[in-house]
Amino acid sequence: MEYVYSILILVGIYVVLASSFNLIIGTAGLVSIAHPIFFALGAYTSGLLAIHFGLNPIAGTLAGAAVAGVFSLMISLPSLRVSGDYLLITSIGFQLGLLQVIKNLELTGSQGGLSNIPTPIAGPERGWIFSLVALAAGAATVLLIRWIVRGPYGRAISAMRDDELAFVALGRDATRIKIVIFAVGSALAGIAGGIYAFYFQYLSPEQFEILASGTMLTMVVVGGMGSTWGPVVGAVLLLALPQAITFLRLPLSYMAPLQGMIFTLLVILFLFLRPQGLVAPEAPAPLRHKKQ
Amino acid sequence: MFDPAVLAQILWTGLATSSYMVLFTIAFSLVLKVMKLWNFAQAGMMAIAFYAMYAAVNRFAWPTAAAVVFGLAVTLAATLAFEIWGLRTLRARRSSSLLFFIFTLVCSEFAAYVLTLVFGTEPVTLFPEILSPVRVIGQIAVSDWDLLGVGVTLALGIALALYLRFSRDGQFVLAVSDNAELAELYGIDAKRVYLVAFSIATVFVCAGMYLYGSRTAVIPTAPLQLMLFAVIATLLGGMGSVLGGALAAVGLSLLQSYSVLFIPSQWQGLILYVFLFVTILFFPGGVRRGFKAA
Amino acid sequence: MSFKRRDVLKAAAAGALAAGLPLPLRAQGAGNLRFGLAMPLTGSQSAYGKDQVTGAQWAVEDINAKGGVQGRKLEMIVLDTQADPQVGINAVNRLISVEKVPVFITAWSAVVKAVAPIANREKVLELSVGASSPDVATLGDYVYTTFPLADVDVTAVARYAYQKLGKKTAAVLYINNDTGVDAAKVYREAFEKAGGKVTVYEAYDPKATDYSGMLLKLRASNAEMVHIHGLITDIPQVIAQMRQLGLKQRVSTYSAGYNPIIVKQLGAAAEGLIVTSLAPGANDRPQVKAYIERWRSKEGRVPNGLPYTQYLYDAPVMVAQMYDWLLKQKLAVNGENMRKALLGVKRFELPMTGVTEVDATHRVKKPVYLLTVEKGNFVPLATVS
Amino acid sequence: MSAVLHLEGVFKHFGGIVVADDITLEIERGQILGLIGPNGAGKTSLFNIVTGVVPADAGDIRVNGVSIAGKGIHERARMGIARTWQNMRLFRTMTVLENMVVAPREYAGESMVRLCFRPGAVRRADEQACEQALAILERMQLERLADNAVTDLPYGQQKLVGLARALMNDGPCLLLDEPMAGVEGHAYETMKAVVRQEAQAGRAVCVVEHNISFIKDLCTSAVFMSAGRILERGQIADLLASKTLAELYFGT
Repeated sequence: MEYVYSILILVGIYVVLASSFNLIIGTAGLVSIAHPIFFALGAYTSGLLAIHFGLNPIAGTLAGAAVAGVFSLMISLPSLRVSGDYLLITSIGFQLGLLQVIKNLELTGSQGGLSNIPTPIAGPERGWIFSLVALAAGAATVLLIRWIVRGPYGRAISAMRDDELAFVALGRDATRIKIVIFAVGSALAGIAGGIYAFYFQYLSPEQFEILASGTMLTMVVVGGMGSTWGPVVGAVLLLALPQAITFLRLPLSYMAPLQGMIFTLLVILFLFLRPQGLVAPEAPAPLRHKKQ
Repeated sequence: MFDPAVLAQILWTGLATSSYMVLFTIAFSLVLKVMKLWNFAQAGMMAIAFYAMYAAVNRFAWPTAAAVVFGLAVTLAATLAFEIWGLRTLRARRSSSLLFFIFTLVCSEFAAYVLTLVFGTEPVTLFPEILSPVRVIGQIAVSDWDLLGVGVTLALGIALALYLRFSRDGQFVLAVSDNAELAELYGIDAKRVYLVAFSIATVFVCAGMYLYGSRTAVIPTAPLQLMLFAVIATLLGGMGSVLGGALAAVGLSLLQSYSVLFIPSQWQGLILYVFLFVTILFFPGGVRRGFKAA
Repeated sequence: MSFKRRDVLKAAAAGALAAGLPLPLRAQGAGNLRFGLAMPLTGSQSAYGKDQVTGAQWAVEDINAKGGVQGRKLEMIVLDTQADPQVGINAVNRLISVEKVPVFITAWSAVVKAVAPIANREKVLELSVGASSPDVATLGDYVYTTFPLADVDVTAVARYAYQKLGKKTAAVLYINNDTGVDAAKVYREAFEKAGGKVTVYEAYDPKATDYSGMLLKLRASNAEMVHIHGLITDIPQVIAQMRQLGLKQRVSTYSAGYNPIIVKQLGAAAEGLIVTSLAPGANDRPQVKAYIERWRSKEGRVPNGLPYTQYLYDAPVMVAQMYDWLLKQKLAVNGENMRKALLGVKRFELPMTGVTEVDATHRVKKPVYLLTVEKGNFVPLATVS
Repeated sequence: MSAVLHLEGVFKHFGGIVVADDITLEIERGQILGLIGPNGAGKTSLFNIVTGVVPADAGDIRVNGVSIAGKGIHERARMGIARTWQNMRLFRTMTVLENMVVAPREYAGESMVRLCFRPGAVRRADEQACEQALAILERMQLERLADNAVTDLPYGQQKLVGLARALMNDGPCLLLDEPMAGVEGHAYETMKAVVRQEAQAGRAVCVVEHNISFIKDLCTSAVFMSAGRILERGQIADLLASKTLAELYFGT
């Protein structure tokens, strides 16, 4: 069962990650790929706090979210003045640079990774409690983002995406909106990081590299960028797919690369045959007024 | 430690080592300049180039020259297929830069997986032996590999400059990189120019992988790391300025070589990113110079 | 043992997952004594991982051919880790919760560390065979190593350099990852404790390809001995660049250097290189000689990382002796009792690596075999115990 | 009476081209100032400078006596400078009403803090904005189109929506950039009436317009710009009578 639980937990974590990433790149249109580093910040923060100060997992995870949110300012403040491709490359630099720091600090376990993170729960209940927490976090994230997107804030965001200059000239502070969205999205990734750290009890810097960006991005794009449920579908699909591929009974040395090939080919096919993704964006809630 | 012979030795070895980095950076920034494309598929091109040459040398036992030609041919075929069946479609759809990013990155991954399937994951060098003969000039040790690296890089760099400056196709490349739409109005076929640019990039990639692979062991996923250096050099060198990128690659390599004299060696890997950060934070306009927002 | 069984299993698990059903109960091999093996069968480390699995498989075959343990057969379940912590965690979860093994064997520090929390939590014995990072000893109650940790062989090389080779100064060049950083510290301490002085202590980036700055520091220092602690991908490069710069000092490294690839890539420049092996060679033990012959006849070659495969051959033998103890004590087969068995047997007599004594500090003591390259071949230099 | 919008010595150049050369002018409450001149005279640029889209190189701009130098685009809008755009710049994916609801000077829904802690206040503000928007649409006889996507509307009506959106900002200044270009018939009359009402209600209005009859009908006074300079100012009739200006404007 632990095996099934660990997959459910990954599903929950990746739903949080893909949805929050979608909030940044799809909803707000900020072309960043540095999402894994905020995942890492949350994970390392809550892991370190638990190791050194015995902080309880809920406080630790929230602290991780806060750190991820604050660090997001380091990328959003200087680079929101510019956008598009430049932001994309900036975010790569930010991600790899910060990761390099993590790999060099003894505090974070350097290249060997951070081990010995205490678990809050032991015993047979651990699996399902964690699954429940992770899936609840996933559901809460989706609902939170849905609430943001369909409400007055979402209206502002879609106006901003349509025509930023006109939007600003109406008195709206687009920069603040972007910074807030970036911080909220990053903090959510931090929460995912906390759950990850406490469940797996081990972090390796390698898992937050640029390939992780590719995976998360793929979940968002395959699921449907800008839609609320798209990233959920994308996350579930992309986690289930590698498991499904194991149906093909192949010698082991072929399995891993073949799995990768099928996976990447599917992504490529998607990009060409269904670029809008599986789920179409959801319209914001209609404005209600008396004359209707 | 700071006597001139030491500094000169570091300078020479650093320059020689930067040769393949320069080649990769030129390939990367040329594609960026001409097509406004951050071509993360270059890692795939690099991997294909290396393994094609590796197969020719070690499996078919071909002579070196034949192996290089074979590597060029295979890489070119793969690259042109990537442009014709991949990028053209995305361009026609005016896809977002994110889609281009995913597509190019996934192509690199795909190439790495295919190569893993065929060649496995053991690190291999292009030739069995990695030691190359050395002579001492002045007080400086100069190996054959150093000379080859510097020579090939200079020759290809100069050839590219002359080509762009004097040939008709080269002029077209410059025109398209300046303003693709305007160039098309003047009757230049942008599609053809893109193919030309990719072909040039292929030559640089193959040369770079030849140099790298004859000295260092390669695994199918190694080129991704190598390419990131080219990305950073391109960014620092003023996006879209090929010469700027090449100079940045040399500068960064030398900086890494010399830095061992000044800062604890385990932080050397970080220098690259420190530079990147400083540039991003303090000169966001500076690096954008010469970059035409698409 | 072939891998097919595992594939069926994997497919079954995936199928159950897809259908949302609980995993079906599988027919257990009647009374088989089971244990797990999680090694990299794919990925960059697979060349070593596969050969080590082969060693372990032969051991299981040999034990079963001799009648198993008290008449019961030993059954090994092999899963792939790709030497990747994430994949390793999945594999071990599977071994524990699906296969219900009381003990599993694994290697590669990243994986050993990543799965340690699971072993401690689920009270299943984890035997690390090959991870040499010193903190393996501190991973918890259920994590033991059967392989000497880095301090053992690095200390031996350092002492040998000072005491037997008469080198008074040494340079330590190490790769900036957990393997290199920890080992470099050990070397420096051991060499200076013996009476020598470490004059150069430099790390290099795992991605670096130009080592000239570091090597020129070495040249300026005139250290008499050079210890390089890196990976098989970069050690030859560092030595090559060293020789190209005209540096002629004798070089030592550790067990990673005990690999014919180094001699192939470096040619004459490899002469005099000192490497270590934590396992006895063909001349030290007749069983090893026979084992190497078995490789030659069955696979037509010598295994990658011969000493490691010797340890992997011995690991199932240890497991068999533990099971034997357990059955004699009439204890239930579970992880807790498996741990008792390990500490109960304490002293294991093993065919390929000799006596292994497990102690309360989670370490093992073994003699270190030093070898050097002479005329393109590794020849024994000394044995340090 | 002091001016609502006051520009003094405003200067701006792009490379060698001077788009605003020592511009000084005032607009008072209730005044509709016409800004005329040939293409490229710097009329739209002047709007961009006032709204902060383009920062001025020199000079001072004051709204009701308060300098707005150094303030960002959105801050100026919140100080009461409303504007329309030559090409409207409506939010394409939104309805008419949605376009307008995000446009008041204070938009409660843009603060995450308020959304989280005072959701009721945000909802009330939203309702209020809806009412205000519907009232404006009613004046333009567009209320039945409130829930239509803006892109479904004919051009003239889109222009009206652009004005309606600007009117959500109840500040003292209204800058209209070619409100009449491409507008005919009924929409034309509506536009004229609404602009006049706004001035009468006490706003200072500035109109850039090529449609001379519109200027003649509405404006009390006008400024003639060419090559970034104010060449002439005064009553509209006088300006139109000037031969030099006519030559500059219409060419020869």
